[in-house]
Amino acid sequence: MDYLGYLISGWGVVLVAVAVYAFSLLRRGRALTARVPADRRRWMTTDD
Amino acid sequence: MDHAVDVHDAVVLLDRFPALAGLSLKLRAGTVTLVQGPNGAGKTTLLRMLAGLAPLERGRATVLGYDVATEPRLVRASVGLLSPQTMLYDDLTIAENLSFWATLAGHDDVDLMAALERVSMAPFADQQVVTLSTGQRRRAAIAVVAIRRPRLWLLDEPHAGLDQAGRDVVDGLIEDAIAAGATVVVASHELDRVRPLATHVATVAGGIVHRFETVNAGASGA
Amino acid sequence: MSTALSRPHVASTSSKLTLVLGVASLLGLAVLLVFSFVLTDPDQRVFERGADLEPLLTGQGDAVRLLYVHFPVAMVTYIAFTLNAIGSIAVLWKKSTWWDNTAAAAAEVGVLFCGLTLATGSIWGRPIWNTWWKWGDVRLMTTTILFLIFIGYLAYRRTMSDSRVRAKRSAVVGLIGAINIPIVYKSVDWWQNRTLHQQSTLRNRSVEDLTLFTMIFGMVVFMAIFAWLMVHRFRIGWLEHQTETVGLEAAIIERRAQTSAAISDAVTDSRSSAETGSD
Amino acid sequence: MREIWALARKDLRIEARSKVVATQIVPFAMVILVLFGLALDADSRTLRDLAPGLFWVATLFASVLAIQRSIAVETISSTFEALRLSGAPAWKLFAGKALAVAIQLLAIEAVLGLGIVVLYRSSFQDPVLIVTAAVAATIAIASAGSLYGVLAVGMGVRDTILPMLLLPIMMPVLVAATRAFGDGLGTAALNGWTWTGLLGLLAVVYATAGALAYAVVIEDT
Repeated sequence: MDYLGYLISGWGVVLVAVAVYAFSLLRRGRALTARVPADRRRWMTTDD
Repeated sequence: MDHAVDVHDAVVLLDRFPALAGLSLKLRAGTVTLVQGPNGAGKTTLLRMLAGLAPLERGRATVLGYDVATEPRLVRASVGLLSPQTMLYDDLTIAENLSFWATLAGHDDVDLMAALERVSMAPFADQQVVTLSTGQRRRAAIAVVAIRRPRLWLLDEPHAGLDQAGRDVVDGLIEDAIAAGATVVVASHELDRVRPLATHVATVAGGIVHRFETVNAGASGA
Repeated sequence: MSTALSRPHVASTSSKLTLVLGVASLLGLAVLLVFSFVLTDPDQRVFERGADLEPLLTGQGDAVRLLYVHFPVAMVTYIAFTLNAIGSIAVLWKKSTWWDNTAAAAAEVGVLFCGLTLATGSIWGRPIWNTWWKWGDVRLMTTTILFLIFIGYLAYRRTMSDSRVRAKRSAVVGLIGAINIPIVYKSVDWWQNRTLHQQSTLRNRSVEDLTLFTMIFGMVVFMAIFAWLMVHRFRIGWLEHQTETVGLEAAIIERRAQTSAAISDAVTDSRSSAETGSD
Repeated sequence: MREIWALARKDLRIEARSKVVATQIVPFAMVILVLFGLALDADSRTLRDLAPGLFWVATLFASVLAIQRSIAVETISSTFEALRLSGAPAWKLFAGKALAVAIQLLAIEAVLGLGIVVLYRSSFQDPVLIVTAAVAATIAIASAGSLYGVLAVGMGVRDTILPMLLLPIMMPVLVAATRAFGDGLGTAALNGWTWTGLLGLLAVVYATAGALAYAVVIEDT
């Protein structure tokens, strides 16, 4: 396959960046969830 | 309208700090209310909220019949806030400052020299603010509030930084305001100075009105 | 991400919805990789020079496999920033916390994907255009400016702690950023009056069915990934909002509790202040 | 209209007395021109060709300072609060502040124009085009800048955010103004009036956006 280095770096940067961001979101979410009482954790609700 | 000020359960935040923590207050038109309390009680925030400058996190407030949350511009245009900051441009003269604020408030017709006379600042009209003393700047600031002809006066520590003559000027101004039928709220540590003029005393602590008493009711509408 | 998803009993921003989305995304990604690298052929079309065709004489060969990720990532970028604009309008219109949260989440995810769009585009450009970067290419320039504008937007959000002020002001910044995009596009278009980008690849009849399918399938997969990220990021914003309000309740109670304590000192305190005549 | 003029006149009067723009920002803009000359290590022909772009980059950097000064005028003695209290409509406050910034920017540009003639040997081959383009671009910069300037005002440290908000947005202005000057200075063979038209459109867009959005900051409690 031609351009293999470009292909790996192109796909690689996307997959790695998205995975890192996804894990960081999960980490942030875990840390924050612990600080909010269970009755306020209803997902996808509006509070206006 | 019956009440010049009607505040119910107001919460106002300074960043995340509840400077007002569910404060309620009703003031009739034409009254003079002394707001007293320790430093950090929320006096300044109360006055700023009444001026339409501090957003309500919770509760409601009407000032002169306008809702502070939905009609802040009308509130601001009808009140006169004298704050510890002089709100004057240092590089302009007293007269230029006064005429600028009069134009912005839509009061081009005001006699600026008369307003300066009232605070004994007429001789300094053409001096730049930067050349004046603290006391002189405060007097000029008072004149700026006066030319707005506010229906609600919000005076935050009006006597601070003034000499005896300056304090008399402030008192004279409060009397003028009462005579013109305006409502006055004075936040002050100088109880002796304001008490004789006040019709009501509101004691603020911990972001709420702790005690509200009527004193000297006869002075109202004098 | 699967480890976290498989343990929903741990208190987290995960839910059944994100579990399904996450698993679907991972499966989709695996299938997309197979399509992109195994099932599709290298681009070996031969073009004849013509007014309506690219000046390319031959196809891109295997480099086309980069477009299977570049194209979906770019789509997600534009969808994210569109969502940010919609959220900004809703905030200014209705002062909605929900939309502010959505706008913030979309901007953050959007900046990530915008950066990836630029990176993959650049990596594709090196073998095909023979350069990492081409000044004057309309879409490259527009995307770069978009990236910079929204980095500024995210930085601006961080400068404000009052959530209400932050919502309104950042809505203004986001909207003006959005208004700029067509202007930037048009001005760069005039600037160089040329573009190196693939003009309407999808509409080109010579694109193979399988290539087309892989492109569209990639879009679907990345939309699922985008949705997963958005839901989690939204919930983080939501939780932050909740910690603020929880903190507020406590702060109000604490402040009011000080009242009676403060008032006993207050009388003496204010009297002594009166004597010194200072605040 | 009186409020707008009063506000602009006030800012210009303060500048006439404090001379911050004259003694700090204008020299700063000139320093940029000199720095470009040194950094590019170029013969005069190259500098002449690059003059339109260098002129507008210098103007944009100087405009960030001019806008920060315009905001500082209102924050030194809390007069920004007084402006909010004045009861004047937000769009008039915006127009007044932006007008003063625009006039000061035009003065800076006039000096920079002289600078590129002397330092880069530019020649004004179409003065009408140059002045028209400069005025349109300046209105666009002053409008967007005044809006972002006020968005960066308030509690906390936000002064450093202004360039990052303003400069990316100014990219179309930079491109269009550089092109228009390229024609006006005779360094590029293109129709500068088309670009001036775009600048006019940008001026209208940013002025309108600023007038509408200023209220979010001013009238918000």
